[in-house]
Amino acid sequence: MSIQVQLQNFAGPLDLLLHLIKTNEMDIYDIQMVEITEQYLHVIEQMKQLDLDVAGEFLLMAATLLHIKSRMLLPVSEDLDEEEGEDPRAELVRRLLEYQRYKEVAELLAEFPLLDRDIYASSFVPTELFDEADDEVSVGVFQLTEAFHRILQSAPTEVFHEVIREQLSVAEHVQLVLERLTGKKRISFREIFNAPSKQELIVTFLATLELVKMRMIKVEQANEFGEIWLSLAVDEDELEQVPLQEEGLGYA
Amino acid sequence: MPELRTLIEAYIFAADAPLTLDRLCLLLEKPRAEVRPVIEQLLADYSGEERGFYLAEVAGGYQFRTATELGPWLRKLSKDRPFRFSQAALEALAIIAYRQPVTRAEVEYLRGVDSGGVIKSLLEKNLLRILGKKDVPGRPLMYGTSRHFLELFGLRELQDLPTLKEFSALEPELAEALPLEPDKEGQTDG
Amino acid sequence: MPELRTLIEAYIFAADAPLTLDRLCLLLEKPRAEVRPVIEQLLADYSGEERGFYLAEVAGGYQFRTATELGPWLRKLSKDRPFRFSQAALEALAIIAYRQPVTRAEVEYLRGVDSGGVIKSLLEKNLLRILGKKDVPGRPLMYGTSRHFLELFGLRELQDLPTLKEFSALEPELAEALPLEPDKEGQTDG
Repeated sequence: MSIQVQLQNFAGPLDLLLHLIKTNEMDIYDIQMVEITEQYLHVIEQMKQLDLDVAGEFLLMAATLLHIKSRMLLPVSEDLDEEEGEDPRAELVRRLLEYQRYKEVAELLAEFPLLDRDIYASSFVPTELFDEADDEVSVGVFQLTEAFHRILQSAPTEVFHEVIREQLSVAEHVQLVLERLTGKKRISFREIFNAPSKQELIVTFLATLELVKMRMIKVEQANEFGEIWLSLAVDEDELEQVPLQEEGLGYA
Repeated sequence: MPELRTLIEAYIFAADAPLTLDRLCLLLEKPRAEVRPVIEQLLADYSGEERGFYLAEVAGGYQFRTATELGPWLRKLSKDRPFRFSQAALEALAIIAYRQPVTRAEVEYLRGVDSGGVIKSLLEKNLLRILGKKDVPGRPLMYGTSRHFLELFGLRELQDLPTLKEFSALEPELAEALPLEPDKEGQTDG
Repeated sequence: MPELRTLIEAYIFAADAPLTLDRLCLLLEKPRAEVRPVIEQLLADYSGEERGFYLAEVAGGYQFRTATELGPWLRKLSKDRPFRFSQAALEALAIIAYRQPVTRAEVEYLRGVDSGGVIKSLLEKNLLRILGKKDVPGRPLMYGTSRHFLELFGLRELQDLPTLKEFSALEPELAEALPLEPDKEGQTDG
């Protein structure tokens, strides 16, 4: 018997199995494993021949079906304990029944009249309510996480957080920047950032920011787009007191 | 001060989501005992006549809505193709609605399919909310439906969902392990 | 087919801008001579009573609107609308929630913009608390989220915030791109 079905019409292997059981008019409590397994594998084989990707879940179910089928061929011995003596199909039947309930409800939900599709609510917004900023959104935990996720993707932080922890230390670079500035009147931004790698660059930049925050160095620019100059803002003998732990800098 | 009835009607009309009784009482600075009878009267008034819209009880609040039977005509208002949920989305939504709080793994076990993408898109559509983490190893996230879910499907509360067909349990333990009633806790907010 | 009056009422109610007579005639597939008298009747009906909203002739069309004199009361609707954040506030809150204790400078570094105003408004909304001063020169304030923040987002504790790993796991393509540990949630089976 050949049943023309296409995998993509099914929401998953349980859906496909239910369909096969129904079209074969089988009793769900007494699934004919040999027949069902054969048909199930046939559908999957068809898909493969059409060069379509068969999702892992469908293959996993195929394995489960074969396993159950083989277990049913074993003679049932009476001295088996209760659990092993259970019908090999029981777990599958439970899942199918349970899945069927939600599938039915899902079908009912599909027929529900939906707001803004079948039903409309008033859309008039009184001008009195306009004074609130237009871009305000209603948020939940998901939106909060999403916002943070977005920020991390656009900011370079993810890169240097890993880098700092594992390879490059901001504290070390604070020291390096200071050393390069020591004894010099000033040094150009470009020179200080003449770093070999992107990571190095970021950490140097962070170190520079830290030093500015700590008011250890000055950053000056004579005119817009002009050269940026860094110089020490403290006496050279004060340099000993720089906090050099990563924790102190908050990057640990 | 306008009449209470006028004001209530205006608040419900102008709000961008169903207004709850509590919120109305807060806005009006009146006790429930005074506000509720007026709403009851409004509900009755709008249900009597054949009108284009009526006062609906939805998502724990009140909202003016067009009558369901007008849907086919009203659809002409929008040029877009009518929106449809995929079967996968509806299955996941159904499972989460009835079983909340529920983890992604539980949804996937019941559906037999990876459901991460579906859950994410339901979260993005504001139909789900995160209810915290489950107290089991790995502390997976627990999901429930949002107030917006009720609003979209025109449900007053979760109990208005269609009843699940009786699951003729083969084994009593299973029925116990799976609480089948929608969880009241899931309703609190959206 | 519903009554013409019902349908006209519903169309005007559901449209997101004033509906012109021409557009109505098109939707209803009726001549102006048939539609106009019904609108006249509706206009009269809604003007008679004291109601929360009425049928207004505006911008060459028709629209249900709240009465102007109710403005001062309706303004309250926007005032205590719960749970609304600007994009800026949401971003700052997200950074503080995930990175606490965190200084204003760190928030600004991540966002790339001045965040003083946003942090101030979050403090006023009671969503943040000051966790002390950071032990660096200048001793900047460190911020964290408050108990009220947890309540507002329905979280029992901060650990209930989804980790970014869990978040990425909902997005299959992304999960592949990131070096994630095997997802325990996804493996549950039979």
